[in-house]
Parts: sequence; structure tokens; C-alpha cells
Amino acid sequence: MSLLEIEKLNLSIYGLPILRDVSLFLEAGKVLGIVGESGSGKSMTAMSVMQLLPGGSEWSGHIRLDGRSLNECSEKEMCRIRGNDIGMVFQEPMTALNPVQTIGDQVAETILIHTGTSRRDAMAIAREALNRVGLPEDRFPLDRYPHNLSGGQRQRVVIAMAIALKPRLLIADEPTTALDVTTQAQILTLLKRLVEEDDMGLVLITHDLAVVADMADEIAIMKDGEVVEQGKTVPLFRRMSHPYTKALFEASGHVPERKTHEIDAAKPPVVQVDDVIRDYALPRTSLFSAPGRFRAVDNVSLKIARGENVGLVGESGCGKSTLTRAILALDSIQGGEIRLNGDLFSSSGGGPNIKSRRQVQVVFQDPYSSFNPRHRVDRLITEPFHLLDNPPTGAERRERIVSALTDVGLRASDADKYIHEFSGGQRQRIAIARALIIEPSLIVLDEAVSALDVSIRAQILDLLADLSDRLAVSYLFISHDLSVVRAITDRVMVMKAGRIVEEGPTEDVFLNPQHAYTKELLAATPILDAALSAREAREHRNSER
Amino acid sequence: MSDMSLNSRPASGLLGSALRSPSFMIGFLLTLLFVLAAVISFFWVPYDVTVLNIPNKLKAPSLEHWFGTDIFGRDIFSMIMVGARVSIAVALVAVGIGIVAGVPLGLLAAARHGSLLDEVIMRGNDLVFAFPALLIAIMITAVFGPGAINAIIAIGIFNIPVFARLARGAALSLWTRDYVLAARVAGKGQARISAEHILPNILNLLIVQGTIQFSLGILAEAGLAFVGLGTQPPLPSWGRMLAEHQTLYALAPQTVIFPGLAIVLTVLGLNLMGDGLRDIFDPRLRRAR
Amino acid sequence: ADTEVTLGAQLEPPNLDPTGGAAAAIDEVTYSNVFEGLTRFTSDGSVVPGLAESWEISDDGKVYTFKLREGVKFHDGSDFTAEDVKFSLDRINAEESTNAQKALYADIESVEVVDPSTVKVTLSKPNGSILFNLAWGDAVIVAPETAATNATNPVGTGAFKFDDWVEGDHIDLVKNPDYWGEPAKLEKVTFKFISDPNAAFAAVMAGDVDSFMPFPAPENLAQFEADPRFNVVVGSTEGETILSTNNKQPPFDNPKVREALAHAIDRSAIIDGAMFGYGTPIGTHFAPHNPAYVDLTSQSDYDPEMAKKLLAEAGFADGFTTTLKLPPPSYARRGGEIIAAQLRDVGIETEISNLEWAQWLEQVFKGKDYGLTIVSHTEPMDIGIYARPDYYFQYDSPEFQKIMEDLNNTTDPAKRTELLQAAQKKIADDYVNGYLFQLANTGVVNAKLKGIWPNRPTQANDMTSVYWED
Amino acid sequence: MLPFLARRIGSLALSLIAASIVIFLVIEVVPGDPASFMLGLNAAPDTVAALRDSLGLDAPAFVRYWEWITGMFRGEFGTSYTYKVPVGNLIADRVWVSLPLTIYALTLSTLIAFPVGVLAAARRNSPTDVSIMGVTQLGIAVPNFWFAMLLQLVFAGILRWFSAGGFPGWDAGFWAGMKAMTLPAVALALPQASILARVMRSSLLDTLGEDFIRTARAKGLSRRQALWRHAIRNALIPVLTIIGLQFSFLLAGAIIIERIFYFPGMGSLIFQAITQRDLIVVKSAVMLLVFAVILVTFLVDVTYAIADPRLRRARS
Ligand SMILES: Nc1ncnc2c1ncn2[C@@H]1O[C@H](COP(=O)(O)OP(=O)(O)OP(=O)(O)O)[C@@H](O)[C@H]1O
Ligand SMILES: Nc1ncnc2c1ncn2[C@@H]1O[C@H](COP(=O)(O)OP(=O)(O)OP(=O)(O)O)[C@@H](O)[C@H]1O
Ligand SMILES: [Mg+2]
Ligand SMILES: [Mg+2]
Repeated sequence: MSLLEIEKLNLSIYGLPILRDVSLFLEAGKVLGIVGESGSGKSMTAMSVMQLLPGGSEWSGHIRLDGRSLNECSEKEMCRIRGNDIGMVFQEPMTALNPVQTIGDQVAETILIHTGTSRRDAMAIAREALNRVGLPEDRFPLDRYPHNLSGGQRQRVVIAMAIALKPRLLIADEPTTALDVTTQAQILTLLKRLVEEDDMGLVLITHDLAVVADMADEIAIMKDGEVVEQGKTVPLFRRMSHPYTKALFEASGHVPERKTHEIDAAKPPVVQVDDVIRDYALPRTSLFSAPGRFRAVDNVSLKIARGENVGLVGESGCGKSTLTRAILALDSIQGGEIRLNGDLFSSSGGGPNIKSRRQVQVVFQDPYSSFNPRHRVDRLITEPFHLLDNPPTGAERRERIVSALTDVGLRASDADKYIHEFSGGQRQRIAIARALIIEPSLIVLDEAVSALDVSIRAQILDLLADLSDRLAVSYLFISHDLSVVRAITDRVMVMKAGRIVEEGPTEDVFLNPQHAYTKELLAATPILDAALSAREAREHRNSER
Repeated sequence: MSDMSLNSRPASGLLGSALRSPSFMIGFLLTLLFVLAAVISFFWVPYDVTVLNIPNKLKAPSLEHWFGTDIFGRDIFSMIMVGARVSIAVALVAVGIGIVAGVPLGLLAAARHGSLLDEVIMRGNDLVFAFPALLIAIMITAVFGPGAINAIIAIGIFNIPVFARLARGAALSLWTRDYVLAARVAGKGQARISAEHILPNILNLLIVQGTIQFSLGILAEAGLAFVGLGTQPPLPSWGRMLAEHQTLYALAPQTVIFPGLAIVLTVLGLNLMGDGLRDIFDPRLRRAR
Repeated sequence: ADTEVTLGAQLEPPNLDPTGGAAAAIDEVTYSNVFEGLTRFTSDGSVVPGLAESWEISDDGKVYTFKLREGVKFHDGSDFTAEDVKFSLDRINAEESTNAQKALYADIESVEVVDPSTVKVTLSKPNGSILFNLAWGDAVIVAPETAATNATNPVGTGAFKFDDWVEGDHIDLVKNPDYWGEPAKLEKVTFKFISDPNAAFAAVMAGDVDSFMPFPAPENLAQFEADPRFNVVVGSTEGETILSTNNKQPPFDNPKVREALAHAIDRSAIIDGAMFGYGTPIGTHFAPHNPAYVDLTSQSDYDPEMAKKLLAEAGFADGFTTTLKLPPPSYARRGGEIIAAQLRDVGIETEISNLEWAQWLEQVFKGKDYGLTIVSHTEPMDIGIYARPDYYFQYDSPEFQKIMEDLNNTTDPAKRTELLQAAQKKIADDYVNGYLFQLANTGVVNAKLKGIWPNRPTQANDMTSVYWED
Repeated sequence: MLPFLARRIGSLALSLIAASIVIFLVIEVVPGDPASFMLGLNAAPDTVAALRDSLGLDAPAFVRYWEWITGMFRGEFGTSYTYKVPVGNLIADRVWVSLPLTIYALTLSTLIAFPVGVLAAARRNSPTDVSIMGVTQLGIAVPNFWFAMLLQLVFAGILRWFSAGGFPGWDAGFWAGMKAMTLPAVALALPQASILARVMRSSLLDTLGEDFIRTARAKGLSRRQALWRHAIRNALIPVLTIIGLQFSFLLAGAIIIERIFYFPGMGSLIFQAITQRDLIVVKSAVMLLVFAVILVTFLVDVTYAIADPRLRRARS
């Protein structure tokens, strides 16, 4: 008998079908990975198991935990099961904790709810659970509030809450998506250890194939509310019988074809950053003392030649976006200067030089918030015309719009649509079109593909590569996803705590990292092939034994 | 709450959800009723409200006088129609003052977030809030004398910080949106961005708040008129009708019930409409339904 | 029987010193209850001896010798003597005096103490009204030691002593056991201040107050009348309610226009509409219950056609626009709306503005910035104001001023009556103001409470002889 | 926490100074002369001048402002022009009436609004919720003076359970005082309760949509447990703001209600003082109210910091 059996689960919300005939099985002590694109129904499957479905949901099929059918459980019985038999960890560690309760209280609550222990005992158990997830007493006393903790630490608290009572089943819904790679690696290791120690079943939901290859014994691939393929990890990846699995696999390891760029040393660099410092003012601590400062970018210098693609990597909060904003002259800088094509663009003394501004454009991470929802596409993408002395009008304007749209693979007729009529990938294309329309020499891409599904991400990377070949535009490509950076850039810079710690041609850095931090970063990055081979070897060893 | 309009989408589909929102529909119909009464009163009323007919005073509702007659024998129904005009005009202009003065202030404060100017604007707002509204209204009328204009000013002043705060709060969260950054990258200045990107996207929020302030304005006008500081005779005003007949609660209830109901229903209508609009504009709630 | 009474009053006195302010509310609490003068009014308006037992008037009418009552004590236990009288009267005329009616006593030249119970008052010229004027609350006798603190802790000679004042709510008076005259029948009198007419109605209905005089909402009297718990009292006041006209402001400087105004007004509609029938029409500035009153109402009958004709003659065939500034009392606010409608009928448009008293005093009374206003002149026998050209009507008639001068020089009652009637006719002939009605003293009193003054010869609630009937 | 307090106290002082200047200037331009008001229709001009002099009305504006401010620091507010008693005493008496009334009304409105708001949020979209929302809409729409008159008519005029108004003073006993306050407090509280209940509901609904509620449910808390243990405290923050605002409204905005119930509170003191041009009372009384409001805002801010540990750090 399996620990968890889901049989022909069908779910609809207000009549809208969400899940169709989902069947999944999981043994104790094993990890089931569920992968699939955004909206494919991964979370809803998990919520069905928890019986925490949104209003208007109707479901049919069978869900059994240890042979006990959840179909027959009343809400009261479900309350007894949640937290006790099934623990759950959610994606967003920043909001998953109650901000006004101490972490001790929140962990102990699980225990108090389900067992008759005294508060003191519950606190003791909570303490132990926190110790287990790597939050030792001396640094993390029980009376800490969540806002004193980092994202990874909060995620540990959430995990401690879920495992406090040693549940039979743990469901983790994208538990690391919001964390940077090094923290992700720690959390995944922790989960793996807990599964082994408690002989717990783990359902791990993710969209990252590499993570799942590393973690899961069995994998289910979901698409549009259906499980399209399911099986043991290694054979599933090796065989890839379903075309969707195959597409997914290919997309996640996709490397766009690129020409190598010749650098013309005679021309001035597209952008030259010299000793830039950016301080954020901290809130005043008292009326009379001067406000404190936080140095987010610390003496950074960099150069990008015409046609060159440069990557900037580093963990969350290291100052990547701040540097971008400085290069775009969106914020004033407190030291150093920035030149575009040899002309002074901004410096610590003065504001930006408007004339140069048209040399640089940007594409942001979130395709949803990058556009004013009230404007049509033609108006959206022509916004940078504002920077031109004689903005084109009439037929010429139309022509430029059409060519920008076709450049990014959209149709001319899309110009009259509103932004909500497009998918995320299409929106990101429009964002690129907007950046291209005044033919800048540098485009800054701040996490431009991070929010996209793998298959769409692959398309956008192709597009970017193609554009850079055709138009000789330079990119400053910022991402925390090393594999993407590796795929698209010529040169890479590694940033840590506001400083650039390593720099060099991309392949060199990836193959032969010099700085300890770079090494750590690379080690923590899950890589699909490597994970698969490791698993294969392990399984092979196990079967031989 | 401040997030509601920020995800707003263009008009398409709003009409449909409006028709499906009962609170909006009830509110809209009630509001429409009073706006119509006010508009029609310009062309036609059953009886002239400036003509007194003292022998005919305090008549109970009848076929001739649907709502009865007041202390001077005037037709209460006609007075309520004309009074609607006054209430709506006073509240509308007062809200107008609040929007015209408050929204730019709020947008400016948001654009210069963290600057001294922002601080000054926000502290100024707090200061206005610190003064008890009715008292200031009384002081203003003590300085300038009672009358519709001064009532408008008094009510309007208190609308300014309401809108300034609302606009600032909403604008601040929009200023962090990527599309605003994109506009800055396109070289647009603060004023231009405020006008092109911020204002249109907080419009929904302003409309909802405007409806609510409008209803508060009607209540405030009634309150001022009740203490004798609002609109002056011979123009009828609902609040003054209540004040002038307050001693006739028992003797001639029609004189206080109908103007009172007029206030209640109008305010109710506007509030329901505001609530409905909020639901319609707020995609989060829409999804939940 | 019960010995406590709660009276409702619309206005709270700002302070309790009747010699230091004009507010009627001060007298309404203290007159005759706490403070007494040499003479005093009775309910019907006649003047009788007060703290002066008797007096003699010299033949030239200039010297009054008052014989004071003996054995009178102030509430603080000190004796009342001629010195107190001299102090009080001298204080009125002192340079730094803030007595609101100082003008009434301007003729007093000197006050002499003859002996502890005799005072000689010498006038600069004969003044037939001086005994009457001395009966006003502004001429009450106070003790030098307590004069400065009377505003908050009044010490007089009356039948009641001041006990307690909760500002904004009520004032308590208690019986003075050492009163020189007939002691009060009540142990305690409470004045409760209720400005809102609707609240007044509720308070009476709830039994919170035993009497409310004058009751601010005449429209409610019918209901009280129907209720056996209450008696409705209708008496007279000294309040001539008039449509005051700015005689210097065009077009009212034209007598024809003023005459037209007089004919455009329908008094009965105003009395009916604003006062629910309570009030006596008047045709001149004089109280109808006064024996010297002449009924001149027919001289200004309601005749809109005539009014239009007169206006046309005066060159205003198309009418004109003027201001109508109204103080707070409901007779003014309601009367104003009715008059505005009536004037509109003859082509005169009015811009109504409702003012607070302070604003009214500033704009109308002091600034004379008005066309028309409505106000009740509640001072007794105040026709003399028409002799003051700088008074806010700005009526400047040497003829009338002569009549008044003669009146002051006359002590013979018959002659005085004649002069008073001439004065009444003169202002009616000149249509100085629109004369509307004499304010009625309408009130509601618990049916078991007896002895309340039905009339108001002055602003007073004389409680000395009020008692509960079992 | 300490620097946060220092900062808030600094801005509190600045606000007070600004407020005092505004008040003084407004009082300066109010037309109408207290002296002529006191002396009435028959007064001679020199009498008025004498009174103005004795009231000290003719000193230059700056001197009067300075004396007013420094006087307040010494606890001297001057003597009322009309009442002739120290303004401080006058205001103190009223505060002892207004403050209890405000607290009474606020307590009533909170006691009503809290359970009603929670109930409506807990049963979202149920008939209970819909009818509660309907009633609260009505509660907001009804002008409070209209409602007050109705209360007075029914409970004092007809049923005679309460006196129609007035306040006997605390000397008359605690219960007598409370009884006299009941009708005005109810008239004040019901519309406020409607507003508060709506805020409570929507704030609670917002909080119920938060991720940490889902976390709590995943721990095995029932809907109700999640509501009580996690949602309410978080939802309380906007509710506190409204309560703070209501406090100021009730303290001074009750003028109309005080008139209807001829209740000797701060509102009617100021109203009366304005009509009588007893401006020395007006300016100090208004200043006191503004001070109270600013102080309450300050206290609400500090309470936030206690209710929400995040703020403690963010600001310190
Ligand atoms: N509360 C809800 N009400 C209605 N529909 C919902 C709700 N939540 C999710 N859905 C819909 O259910 C479908 C599946 O959503 P689900 O959250 O399970 O996707 P997912 O695979 O977890 O995606 P992601 O990777 O983005 O988290 C989507 O089409 C989504 O729009
Ligand atoms: N407005 C601000 N005021 C103060 N500190 C700030 C502000 N914005 C960012 N920071 C801090 O500056 C540092 C760098 O932030 P930045 O957004 O540049 O990081 P990042 O590398 O882009 O991270 P991520 O990958 O999460 O986007 C962080 O520690 C952040 O907390
Ligand atoms: Mg999901
Ligand atoms: Mg970033």
C-alpha cells in the first residue's frame, strides 16, 4: 500500500476544469517530483491533498493517505490530519509567516493544536524542530520575529512547522523558487535529510527540471491539468516518451546559436563604468543624528564593448539591480562616473546627460508590470521616441513600429492591442521591441527571462541572440540563473555584496572559477545532466549492492 | 485596498460586471433618481418653492402635495427636488476642490518621495486632519458668514488631504512599477510620468473615493445647514428643511421624514455605488466571485 | 409640597453681573431673585418700590430723595446701606464703566448719602423716566466688596442666593432665609439651559424642566395645550418686532419707498407663519399693553397694489434689490423668509443672509451695512432710540428729537402720555421701520406650578412668589 | 524603540506649533467684537472702548500670540471674556464631560463593531454578511443628528426612560452621569460602529487572504482558529487607525449632538464661545482639541509599533 494514492482526480473551480484524471502514487521514504509549466495544476493537486481548495471548487476521484480515504473525512477530521499526518511548505517564505507572532509560537502552534501537551513541552518540541532545520538556539531563540530572518531562514521555520510532528507526508510547493541558488541548495539538502531520517514521503513541486532530477525518485510531468508522463526519474529522462517531456527537457538546457563577436578596440566602449558608488540613505534613527547609509554598489568599474554580451551574476541582494539603475541613470550615484560611447552620461556630481540617454534601453523582469495597462502596444513601444529630437510621425512612425514588432517575432496587427491580450512571452517580446525601437547601443536585461517558463525562455533567448547578431547591440545581461548566463554571454562578472569579485570570458569563469564565491555559486547551481548522471550512478551502486 | 486599481484593466468588461453587481445597480439607480430630480427641477417642479402659502401650511401628504407641505405651506416634494440640486452642487464642488487641489499635491509628494517637499505636504495633511472638521467649518462661516459657497469651501478643505493621501499612497506603489521605470528610461520627467502613467492608473481609486467623499459631502452639507451655516434661504436645502422643522417631529412628521429620507437614500445610493465600483474595479475580488 | 423648580431657558447667561453686560439671560436669572434695585417692575410693568421704601421728588424734578429699607442684608451677611447705593450708581457713570445701559443714567449728576438709610440723587436735568430706568436690572444695588466678583459669584439682596453654576448646563439658586421681605416659597430654583428648540420640546415632554418661558418654538404650544400636564401661558413682552430699515441707504432714504415697504408687508401672515398666531400687530414702536399706546396699524395696511404704486411713484416701477440680514431667533429667520416672499410680490428682491448675533452686531448694528433686518427690541419703553441719529436705523428727525426732549422734561403723567403718542405717530408717519408685531411671551408651565409671571415687563423670571400647588 | 519615539515626539512638537499659528491667525480674522457683543444694542461707544481696553484686546498681534503660548506653558489660559472665569477651569470642566462621553461612545462603537465585523468576515457572502453590510450602509447614511432627534423623541419624549439631555455633573453620582450620557453616546456610537464594522470586516478579509493564513490552515487550524489566532491581530492595524480618527471626531465633532442633547461638552463650549466671540476660550479650546488629536495619532502610532513588531525595527 502506497503512502499517498491519488486516483483519477478531477477538479473544477466554478465549473472551469482545472485538473483532469490526475493519478499519482508515492511510497514512504521516497520523493515524488511534480514538474510542469506555470498554471499546469501542480499547486492545485497539492491543495486537493490538503483539502484546502479555493471557494467554488468541486472535485471527484480518490485521494488516500496510508489507505485512509480523504473523500470521507469531515472538515474536522481534515484539521486533525493537516499538520499532523501531512505537512506542507509553500513557495513564498516572506509572507508565509505571521509577522506579529514569534517563530517559537508559530512552530509550537502545530504541536499545541494536535497534541495535548503543555505549552512548555510544545515549546521544547518546537525548539528541537528548529534545531533540526538548522536554526540553532544560540542564534535563533524562540522569541524572534519573522522579520529578523532572511528568506532562507524563514523557509526553514516554515519547514520546521511542517515537520514538527514528523508527518507521514510532506508536500513542498516550489519551496526554493524565491531563494537564491546557495540557499536553495541548503534547503534541498535539508529536505533530503529529513526524508531519510523520518522515513517521510515528500511531494516536491517545482518547475526546475534540474532540481527534480537531483531530488526525486519518481517524477510526474504535468501539462494543462493532466499528468502527461510519470515514472522513475532516470528512465523517464532517458526515455522521454512524451513529446512534451522532451520539449521541456530541451528547452531547459537550451543554448541559442550565436556567432562570436569581434570586438573593435578602436571604438570607445558602449558603456564604461568607473568606480561607481551607490549609497542608499537609511531611515533616520533620531531627529538630530545624520541618517545612516547603506552602500549597495561599492566602487564598481566595468566596460562593455560594442556588440559584446556581458553577464552579471550574483545572489539576491548583492546589488545587481542597483548597479543597473545607476547605469540607466535612474538614481544618482555617490561616486565615480558612467560614460556611454565615450560621452559622460552621469557622474556623482551632475544628473544624466539627456542626449546620451537614447544609447541605453532596458528590459525588466516582470512582463506583467512592465507596461501601462491603459495604453495600446503602439503607444507602449514608441515611448522611447520621447528621447529623439524629431520623433517620427505618421507613416514613418508606423513603419518603425511594424519593423520593431516583426523584429521580435510579432505581427504588425498587434500594434493596436492592449497588453492584457498577450501572453507572458509575448509581453517580453514587446518589452524588447520597446527597447529596440530607438536603436540603442546597449540594452540592459535585468532578469529578463527569470519569470518565464522554460520553453518560452528558450524562444526569448533565441530572439536575443538573433538580435544581437543582426543589430550589433550590446547586452548587459543580469540573472541569478547561471545556465542562462552561460548560454548567452561572452563575458561574465560575478558580484558579491556590492563588489565585482571575478570577471572573465564566460566559459573560462564557468570551467575554471577563481574566486571562492564563484566556486560556491557554481557548486550550488543544479545542473540537469550532472544531477541525472549522479543519480544514475547512485542507483546503479544501490542495485549492485 | 490601495492595490485595487493598480491592476486595473481597460474598460472592456466593466459594464458587464457592473450590471451583475447588485450593490452597484441599487446605488446607481438611487443616485440616478436624485440626479434626475435635480436636473428636472431646473425645468419643472410641481409647485414654485419661492411662493409661500401660509394658510396651507403643514398639510399631510395628499394627491395634491405628495409629501405634504411645510411650515410656510410650500410643497415638500418640490423642495426636495430643488434641494437635491443644492446638495449635489455643494458636494460636487467640494469634492472637486478636494480632487483638483489634493491629487496634484499627492502626485507631487509621491514623485518627490522622501524629499522635504513630500514631508511638508504630508505633515500639512496631518495638520488639516488634526482639526475637527465641523469646528473649522464653523470658524470659516464665522469669518466669512454662512452660505453655500463657504460651506463648499469648508467641506472642500477637508477633502484635500483625503485625496492627497490617497493619490500619494497609490502613486508611490506605481512609481516602483517597471513601466514607470521604463518611462524614466525613455527620458520622461516626473510631471509627464505622473500625468501619463500614474494619474490614469489611480483614476479608479479616485472615482471610488470621490463617490464616498461625495456622499460625505452631502451629509456634511446637511449637518452645516442643520446648525444654520449652510445654504441660505430662499434656496431649499435638505439639512435646513430638517433644521427648520425639527420641532415638528411629532406634529407634522412629513416635514422631517421626507428630507431625512432624501439624505439617507442619496447617501446610501452613493455609498452602494462606491462599494460596487470598488468591487468592479478590483480584479482580486472579481476573481473571487 | 415640592420645593424645587427647574426652569428651562434658551440662553445661558455669559456671566451673572447684570451691571456689566447687556445679555438678557443675566437678568433672566438674577433680576429680583438675586439682585434688587431701588425700584422694581411688577408683572404688569408698573414700577413699585424696591430697596427704596419711598421717595420724594423735588418740585423742579431734579432731586430725588430715596428712603431706604432697613434691616436689609446682602447674601454675604453685610448690611445694605446708603453707601452701597451711592457706590452702585456712581459706578454706572464712572468713566471706565462697562454698563451696557449707561446712557439711561447719564442725567444723574450726583448721589449723596444723607444718612445710612437716605440717599439723595440729583439730576442734571429733569428726567421723567428715572424711576423707571432705576427699575432696570442694570441699576441693581451691589456691595463694593463683592462688585468685582459678581460675574461669577453674585451677591445681592434678593430672596434667592446663588448656589452653583455648571457652565453650559445649569445654575442653581437657593432660598435666602434672611430675606427682608416675604421669603420665597421655594427652596431651590434651577435654571437649565437648552438652546435647541427641539431639545426644549423634548425636555418639557420628558419632565426635565417644569417651566419654559418663553418657549422657543410656538409651533409646539398646541401640543402642550392638549396635554393636561401642562399649562400654556401667553402674556406680553416689551419686544417690538420690527423690520428695521436703513433710513440712510438708498432707496430707503426715500420716504415713499419706506411707505411702500409698509404696505407690502402682511403682518397677519407673518404672525401666523412665523409665530403660529402668537403676537399682536403693531403700527408703531410701542407696546400695545401700555396705556399710552395708539393703534396705528391701519396706516400701514397690507396693500400690495398700493405698494407697487408707491414704488412706481418713487421711480422703482421695476423694483430693486436689497439685503435682508437676519439674526438667529426664529421670529427673524422665519419672518425673514415670509417677508422676502411678500416683498418679491411687489418687485423687491432680497438677498437673505442669516447672521450670528456677533456678526449682526458687527455688520448691521455697528457697521450699518444693511438694507433691511428683523429684530425684536425688547428693552421696555425704548422709543427714545429714534432720537439717536447714529442709531442703526439712521433716522434723523429734529422734530422727533424735540418731542423726546420735551418728554424728558415732563413729569406730569397726562402730558407725558400726550407726548408719547405724538412720538408714536411721528415715526409711523415717517414709516421709519416696518412695524410687525409685539412679541408674545408664550411659555409652557407645569400645570401645578403657580405664580410664574405671565408677562415680561423686563427680562426676568421673578421666582419670589412661585410655588407648587399640591 | 527610543529613537523612534524621539522622532515622533519631534514631529509632534512641530505639528503643535504649526497648529497654534493657524489657530491664532484664524481667530485674528474672525470678525465681531467680543466687547460689543457683551454690551448689546444700547451701549455707548465709549463703554465698548472701555471694555475692550479692560479685556486687553488692543495689544499687537505678536505680543498676544507670545503671551498666549507662554501662558499655556505656565498653565494659564487667561480669563474668559464673557464667563469671567479662568479659561483653564472652564475647559477642564468640559473635558471631564466630553472625555468620558467620547470614551463611552468609542467603547460602545467598538463593542458593537468588533463582533459584527468579525461575524461578517467569517461568514463572507452569506445572508448574515449581506444583511450586516446592508445595515451598516444604512448606519453610515443616516445623518447622526436626525438619528439623535429620533432617539430623544422616543426615549425621552415618549418612553421617558432617559432625560432629554443635559448633564447633572459628576457630583450627582457616577450612575446619574452615565445615564445622562447614554443617549448622546448611542447617537454618536451607532454611525461610528457602522464604519468600524465595515473596516473590521474588510481588513479581516484582506488578512484572511494572506499566505500565512494558508500556512496556519496547513498546520491543521480550523477556519475559526486561523481567524482568531492569526487574522485578528493583523487585521487590527487599520482598525486602530479608524478608532484613532474616531476619537478625534467624537471629541469635537459632536457639536451637533451636544446641541441636540444640550450637553455641556467641548463642542458646545467652542460653538457657544464662537457665537459670543469669546475668542480667548475658542483658541485655547481648539488648541487643546488639536493637541488631543495629535496626541492620539501619536499613541496610535506607538500602539502600531507594539501590535506589529516589524515597525519596531523598521523605524529604530
Ligand atoms: N483560487 C483560484 N480560483 C480559480 N482558479 C484558480 C485558483 N488558483 C489557481 N487557479 C487556476 O488553476 C490552474 C492551475 O493552477 P496552479 O496554481 O495549480 O498552477 P501551478 O502549476 O501551481 O502553477 P505555478 O507554477 O505558476 O504555481 C490555473 O489555470 C489557475 O489559473
Ligand atoms: N531603496 C532602497 N533603500 C535602501 N536599501 C536598498 C534599496 N533598494 C535596495 N536596497 C538594498 O541594496 C542591496 C542591493 O539591492 P539590489 O536590488 O540591487 O539587489 P539585486 O542584486 O538586484 O537582488 P535581486 O537578485 O534580489 O534582485 C540590497 O541589500 C537591498 O536590500
Ligand atoms: Mg503553483
Ligand atoms: Mg534585482
